[in-house]
Amino acid sequence: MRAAELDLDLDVFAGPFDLLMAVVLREEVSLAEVSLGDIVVAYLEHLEEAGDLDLDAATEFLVLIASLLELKSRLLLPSPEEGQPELGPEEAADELLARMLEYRRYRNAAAHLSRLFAAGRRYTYRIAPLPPVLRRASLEAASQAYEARQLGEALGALLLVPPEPDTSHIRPTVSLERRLGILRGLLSRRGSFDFDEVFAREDRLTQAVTLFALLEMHKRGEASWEQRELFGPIEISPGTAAATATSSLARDD
Amino acid sequence: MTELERIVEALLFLSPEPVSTAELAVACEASEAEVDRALDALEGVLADGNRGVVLRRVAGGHTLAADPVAEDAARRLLSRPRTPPLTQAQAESLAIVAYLQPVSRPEIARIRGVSSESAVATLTERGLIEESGRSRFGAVVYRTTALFEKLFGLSGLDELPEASRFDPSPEDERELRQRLLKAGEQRAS
Amino acid sequence: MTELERIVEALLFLSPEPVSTAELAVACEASEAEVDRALDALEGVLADGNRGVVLRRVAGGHTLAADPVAEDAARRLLSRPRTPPLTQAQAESLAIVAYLQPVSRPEIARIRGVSSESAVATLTERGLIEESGRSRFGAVVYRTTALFEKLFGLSGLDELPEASRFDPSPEDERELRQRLLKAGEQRAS
Repeated sequence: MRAAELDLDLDVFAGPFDLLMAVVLREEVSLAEVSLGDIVVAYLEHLEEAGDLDLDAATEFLVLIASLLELKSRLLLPSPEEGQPELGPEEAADELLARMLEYRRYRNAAAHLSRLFAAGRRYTYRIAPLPPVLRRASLEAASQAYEARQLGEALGALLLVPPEPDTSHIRPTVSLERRLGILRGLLSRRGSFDFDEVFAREDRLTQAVTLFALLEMHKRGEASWEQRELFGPIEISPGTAAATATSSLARDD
Repeated sequence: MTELERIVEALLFLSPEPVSTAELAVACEASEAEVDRALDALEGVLADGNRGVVLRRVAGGHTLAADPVAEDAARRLLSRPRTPPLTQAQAESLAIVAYLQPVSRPEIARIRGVSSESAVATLTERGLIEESGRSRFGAVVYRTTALFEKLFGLSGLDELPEASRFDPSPEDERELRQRLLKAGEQRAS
Repeated sequence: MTELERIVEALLFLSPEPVSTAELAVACEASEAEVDRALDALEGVLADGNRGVVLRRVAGGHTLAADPVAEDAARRLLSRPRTPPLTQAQAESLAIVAYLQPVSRPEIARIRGVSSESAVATLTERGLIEESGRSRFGAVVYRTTALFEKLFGLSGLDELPEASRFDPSPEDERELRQRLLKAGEQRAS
């Protein structure tokens, strides 16, 4: 909790601490009548309840209470050491009065502005973009704003092909033989299967070698595949030769 | 409606900000006097209570606004939040800026007797005041904006009443003085 | 004018988008039949040639628009030629349209290697490119406009700088598209 929100219940004032500050500074409550000790006690009680010490809030409270103490001490004690001629009660009142009158002027003006605002905010204004025809330069009024060179440069950049990445340090570790073996095993165990379902989590190189193995098997009539739509699932199934191979295998068994 | 009146209405409809008579005259290729007559005619057609749209003379120009009769329906349709009213601190700070501009925050705080940091920050955020440079002592000074005039229905700052009109009456002043003197005597005793 | 007619007019005035009868009915807390009658009355008041603002019934509902009679004046008042520097995405998309026109948005995206929707939309809105029909596959194709040539100081498309000037190898015009597409694919891979 911020010190400003500290709830006070004093003889001359009840409410949050920051409101007390405000009314004291506006001289609506005389600081002479405010018991600062009670405020400190209230704050200590609050700290005890809260259980832990919020350093920021505590600092804020110290600064506020210190400035109140200073104000109050000035109010109660004559201050000859400042060397300024002491204001008589009448002069002090004059100075204070001038300040209060000035404040009242703007408090009344504020009331007037608040009335204007209450009336004005009932009107709603239109917030809409201009129609497109007004948002672009008109042909007659248009003059050169860009260089054609910019277009040529943009096109030139698009024509650039980046150099092939240097892959000499990567040694392929995917064996075509091994992929062929896996595919043959899958076809004999499952009959047909979805390519992505089985190989989607493999890296690109493995997928590519697997596809290459599939091509090889297709060429030999061991496998065929179907893709009903672009980018759709690829269904792999045994080829005609595979059927005979399997049946011959069955016969061998 | 004459063609000029129609064009003026269309321009006010399209323009997001209030438009001055001079700007309208240039756009319409007409004299300011002709534009003024067209504006008067338009104001008659759109007089309060006639239509859903009214002509407002604000912020040094002319603009169209939806009549308050549509206030609630507009909020339902556009789901724009209701403009929050001004707090006392904001209204006081705004009044000080409006009358004393350019004015610094310490000056606002001196007159109000309390720090006015958050009120000034909120008024700036709401676009009602803006920074307009620095004082001799390096403090940022503030002035009101065109949006302030638009939202408060002022055609210009000169439409604000004289500040002296808001001074307390001589009787109030006498009474204040009496109260202060009495308090001073108590303190002295 | 009835109060409902006034509110309907105010709502159409405020809304930047067309508003349907149903939306108006909800906002006005009235029945759709009542709103329809109000719209009919309003249409009579704002009939073409009467006023600076006209009521239009478009897809999605009803909207107010400035009468075309004010177009030239509106341009003089509001139209600031908007020619901010082109972003890289805009320059590339514009170059592709300029050199390959007519060209479709998917093609632009393939050459650039990234979706170019917002760049194409901005170029269209600024009037630098426009739709010029559909490709064999049904995609909208774009070409540059007369405004484009004027803003780039070109008296015709044949004044575009040779692409080969920006590329070391001499270029066959017909191969340009193929080379751009190939380069785009290689960049994307």
